[in-house]
Amino acid sequence: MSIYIEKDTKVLIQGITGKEGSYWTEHMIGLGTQVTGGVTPGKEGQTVHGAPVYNTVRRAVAEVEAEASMLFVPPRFTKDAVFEALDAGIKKIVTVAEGIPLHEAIQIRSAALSEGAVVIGGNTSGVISPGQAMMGFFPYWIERVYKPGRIGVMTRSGSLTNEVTAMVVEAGFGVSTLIGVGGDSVPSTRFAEMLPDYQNDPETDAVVVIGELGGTMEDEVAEAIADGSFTKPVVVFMGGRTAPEGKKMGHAGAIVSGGSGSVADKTKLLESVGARVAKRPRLVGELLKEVLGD
Amino acid sequence: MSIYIEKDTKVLIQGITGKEGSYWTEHMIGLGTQVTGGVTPGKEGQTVHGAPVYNTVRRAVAEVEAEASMLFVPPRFTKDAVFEALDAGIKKIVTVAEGIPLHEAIQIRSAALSEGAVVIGGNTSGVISPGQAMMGFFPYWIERVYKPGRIGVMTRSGSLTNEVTAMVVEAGFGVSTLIGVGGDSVPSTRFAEMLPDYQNDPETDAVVVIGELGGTMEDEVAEAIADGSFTKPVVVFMGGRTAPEGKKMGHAGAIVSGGSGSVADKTKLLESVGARVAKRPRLVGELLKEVLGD
Amino acid sequence: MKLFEFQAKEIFEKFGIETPKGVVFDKPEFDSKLDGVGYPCVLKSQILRGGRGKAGLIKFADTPAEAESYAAELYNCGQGVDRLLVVEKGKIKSEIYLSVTLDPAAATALVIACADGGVEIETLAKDSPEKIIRERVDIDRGILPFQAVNIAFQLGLEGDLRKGVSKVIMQLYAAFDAYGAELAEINPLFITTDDKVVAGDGKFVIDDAVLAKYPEYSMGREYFESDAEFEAAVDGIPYLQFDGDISLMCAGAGLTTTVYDLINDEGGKVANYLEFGGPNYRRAKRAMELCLKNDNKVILIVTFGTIARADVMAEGIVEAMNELKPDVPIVTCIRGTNEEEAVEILKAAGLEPLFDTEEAVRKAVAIAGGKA
Amino acid sequence: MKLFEFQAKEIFEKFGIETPKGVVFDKPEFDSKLDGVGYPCVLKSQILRGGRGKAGLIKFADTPAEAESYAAELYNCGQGVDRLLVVEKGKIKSEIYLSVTLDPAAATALVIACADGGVEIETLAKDSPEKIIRERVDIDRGILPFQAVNIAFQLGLEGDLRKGVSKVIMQLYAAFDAYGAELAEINPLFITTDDKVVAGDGKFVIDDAVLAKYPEYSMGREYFESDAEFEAAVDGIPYLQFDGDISLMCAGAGLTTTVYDLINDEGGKVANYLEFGGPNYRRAKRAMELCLKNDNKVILIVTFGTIARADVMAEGIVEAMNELKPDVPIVTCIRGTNEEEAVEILKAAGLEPLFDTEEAVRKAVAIAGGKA
Repeated sequence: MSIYIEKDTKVLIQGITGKEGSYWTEHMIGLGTQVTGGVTPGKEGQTVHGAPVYNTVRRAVAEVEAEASMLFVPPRFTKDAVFEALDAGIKKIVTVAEGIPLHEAIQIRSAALSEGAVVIGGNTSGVISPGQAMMGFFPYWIERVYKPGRIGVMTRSGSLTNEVTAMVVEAGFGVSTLIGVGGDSVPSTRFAEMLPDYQNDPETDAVVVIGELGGTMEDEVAEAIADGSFTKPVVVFMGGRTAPEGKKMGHAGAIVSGGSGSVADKTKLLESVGARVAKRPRLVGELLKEVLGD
Repeated sequence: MSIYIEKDTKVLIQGITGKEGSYWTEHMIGLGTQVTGGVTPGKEGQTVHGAPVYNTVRRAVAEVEAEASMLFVPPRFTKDAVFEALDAGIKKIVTVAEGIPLHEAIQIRSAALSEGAVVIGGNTSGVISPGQAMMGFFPYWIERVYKPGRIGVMTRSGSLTNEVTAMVVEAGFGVSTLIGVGGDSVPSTRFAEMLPDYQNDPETDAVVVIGELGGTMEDEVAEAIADGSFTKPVVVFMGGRTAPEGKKMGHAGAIVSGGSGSVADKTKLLESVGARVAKRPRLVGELLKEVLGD
Repeated sequence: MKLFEFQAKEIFEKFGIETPKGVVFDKPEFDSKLDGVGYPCVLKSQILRGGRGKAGLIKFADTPAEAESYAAELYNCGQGVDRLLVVEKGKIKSEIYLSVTLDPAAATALVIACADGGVEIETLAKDSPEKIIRERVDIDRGILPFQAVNIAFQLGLEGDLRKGVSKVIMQLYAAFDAYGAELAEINPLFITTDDKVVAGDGKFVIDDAVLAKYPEYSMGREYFESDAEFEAAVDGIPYLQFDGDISLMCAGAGLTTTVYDLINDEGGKVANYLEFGGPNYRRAKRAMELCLKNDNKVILIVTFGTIARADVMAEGIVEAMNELKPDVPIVTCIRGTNEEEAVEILKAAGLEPLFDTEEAVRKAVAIAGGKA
Repeated sequence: MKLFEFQAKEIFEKFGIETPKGVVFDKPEFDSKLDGVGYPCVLKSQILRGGRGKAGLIKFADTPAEAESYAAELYNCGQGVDRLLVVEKGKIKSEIYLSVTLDPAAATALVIACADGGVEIETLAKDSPEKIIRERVDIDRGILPFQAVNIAFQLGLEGDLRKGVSKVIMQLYAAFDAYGAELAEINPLFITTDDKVVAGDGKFVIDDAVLAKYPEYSMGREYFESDAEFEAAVDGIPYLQFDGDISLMCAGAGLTTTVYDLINDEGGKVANYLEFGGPNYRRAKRAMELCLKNDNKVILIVTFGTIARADVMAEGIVEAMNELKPDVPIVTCIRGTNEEEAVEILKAAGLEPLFDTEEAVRKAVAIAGGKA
């Protein structure tokens, strides 16, 4: 199984006729994703890789089934596209755009929270349940990264995710669902908010969190472990352990931290509640073997 | 019994130290209303007719019990005062101000709806449960209007309410709770939204609605009767039966009407679902006798 | 406050909405050069009543001579035309209805559109309700582009027209929002033969509660149909003019409309309605003065006040009578707080105070009809 | 983009917040008449780093001679002071901390205030977290006056000061909102001895994603600490300068910080970080050029791309080497889409492509340390 998206999930593509949209629609279908339709204003009547195109999301949902929407939309149009999907009743939305204006990112997250929707992104490769389906742009054909299995992965990064996940696979595991919450400073959905789904997924044995310095998203994961709402093993890797103060390394990080945001403090907190923290990507695989008894 | 406010309801007064606030606080207490405190920024430490004054609503609710708030605040500060009460968790708010900017009235109603609060007003005398308690300015000592009894009254008007209610009393009845939803074109709470409370109140036998031309509030009452959610007898009086078209008579009325808004059409609709419509105020008492079997 | 067409169009222009090239003339001025507007042109009387077309207050002129002649005709038609807006007569392919207002029940703003523009929305709503497009807008969040796009597609538009109309929807909403307006309406919105989107007519109603923020729209005589209505408005007294002979001084809009109905039921006719309640209950003299401007036969005073004390009102009435010495009879029905004292005051002044509204109405109608 | 203090204060003034009377001088200009600012005065270096006071970049002058002398000292202190803001030295009773930013977890805006102003918020948060006042603001709805009033009362203010500070809170929020800012901070907010509320210092960070809307803040050299960082920024390439000898061309912020950690673990030191992923993966030559501006001993390239194809990156690197002929060794660890082709391309160019990040790091550190 998997969370968020699986082989039966009906997916709409907003911005389907664009270069990127069309290209990745083909690959999404290639992996097995059920793409039921697409939206580009003024292009109704066309089809893209077999998916019918509609002028608006309202038109699309009137004609085809869709429970999720994948946005290939530039950052300054992302807010509008997300609200259009929400307006049409769609509760799962993935947006890959990098550089969504911060105030609009807050508006997106606020609306998603109040409407009970889960918006993933921006600045992410998306969500993939290897071997089943994806929303985003993953080269799922790279076997040593996107191998199906029983480890959930959550990440803020792109390349680092490949680096770490390759180690997970090298250690003999595979991935149930990989969720890129995105590298922007205001991700629409936070690590801890996906934990209940992983907790309830009978085919996820453990979760790997690929975090970073800054912000409080890893602290929130620690909280979920501490309050007993998440009980599966957690292995964390974070870059930026030796980052010098005052330089803005990595992503923007959270703008307001409750804690210090340093990797050292996060490590201490996570380990205090029983999570395992890997110092190097390679050690993620080793720690998984330990916690899952190999 | 009664709805919305009764003798045990703990009421806060925002704007308690003002001339009007202080004057009507005394009368509210005079009727028996439990005024637990008041709010005027900068006046913390004072008392008004025995009620302690606080700088902010947050301060007040930290110190005294309060489930309702009565606003004696000018129209242009009403939005802020309502939101301050909502922010402090208060779910019953009465505002008497006339001339709240329309866009702000929409914001007030929208916030109340989303937070499950019932804001009454603006442009109203308020709410009174005769013989028990009131939020607003009613000369409750006028016996031939404010006599306790078993008839619920809802109204958009001021003087007309006295005119009609006097007829209810003259016919031998009394009032359980009278709610002035207010004469502004965007009342924060609509007639039909109070019906469930009257329905559930074992001491309300029938409801008198004092409506007017324009808008759809009376139509919504008809709907509640038609769909069976309100089953007690309803007697309606509306002014404006002979109003000439094109003149803005009475209150602003609804800005967008679903129906025509004419008294004739409303009468037809209400009578079609079994409500009784009085042509003259005096007939309200007569019709009540008929429906309640005297 | 309802603005004049030319003022509404000034606001539209400010928010980027194209309007036809035009020039405004104040009576008795007129210059058929039209400041370059060109012929054929349209002369539009700047008055606030609707239905100007049917009333013959809009004229089409092909030549300067024709324009001169129409201008004179409109200025002198006796319907209070003191200003003309003269615009170029564009080549129109189609007309759309578009407005933004508030939805009190849903607690949102509301965009209304219809592909059949040029007729009044009330008529559209009655004749072809299924053609009316409604889009609700969260007032805190504001309109989002996708909403405008949806409306434009529902209007059956494509390509550049779809984009052009979407843009006008966004702009009209922005104007509505910026002014805290009650209504912003473009009817018709022209689609020209060269696919331009132009506001052919404009209605803009600013909420009276925020009017003080816009001193450029200060209250002038031109916004009112009669001197009495203007004077009353300046004094902050709600006032409406009718053509009967019974002047009403009543407290509260609800009670007033009720008395109005009762008078009609009895066969009487109202001369004017004047609000004597609320903040005006101490202003009996001014109120009576305004009533006396009418050619009436009786003044009927009906109140049932709470804050507005009956005794204060009664005192005011007696004082006003002493000062103004009205030559028409006065019928009173004053109830509410301190009503017993009020009765004494009125009786002492020689009036016969009544206590029942229907009775008071019957008496006033009888007096007006010469039967009492 | 973080603005200079004088720019932040210009924005504050625009939104009605009082700032001390001041005058700006560009190096080498200085006129001790101070355009009427008067003495005693404060000379404030306009640089973007924090901690200017401790670094001696803020000077107090009682006389024109003193001011002249300090100005020369600051211009020539070697810390890149190219501009001075000289302000009147007010009589200060107390100092408040005030800022508006975003709360990503709560999805709101956030006003932060503290009665102990003048120190950095990080220090406050660490030393006396209980003194920090936080007020969340719905970003669609905006701040409401009662929220500002609550903050002001919590700051212990009364009377006119409470009103004055509430007003500044509203104004600061309005500025934050209008610019879509990341941060708007007044620290300290002065309360003067005559009870005025004045923004003593200002920090304003505009979200890079909306910067294009504000051409007045176009990217200049003055916003960067080094030429290389400025050049990279102009080219849209994320770049950070350090003082080590290993230049990094990596893909993705996460992988880069990881490699940075691994280098430190191995005892190496990074010369610069440069983003070679995302939209820049076809720009190997420009990236390498920027790296070569450093006094480095090795260039380490680590990627694990998905959209950024490994073969394209490899080709770019080979091309860049042919054109730029770097005089330092290059270590590559390029993985991801089409990685097999990449290996072939690199090998054909005489490189020894590695496939394991840790191995690549060790090799680069060894080269830099003269051990390989």
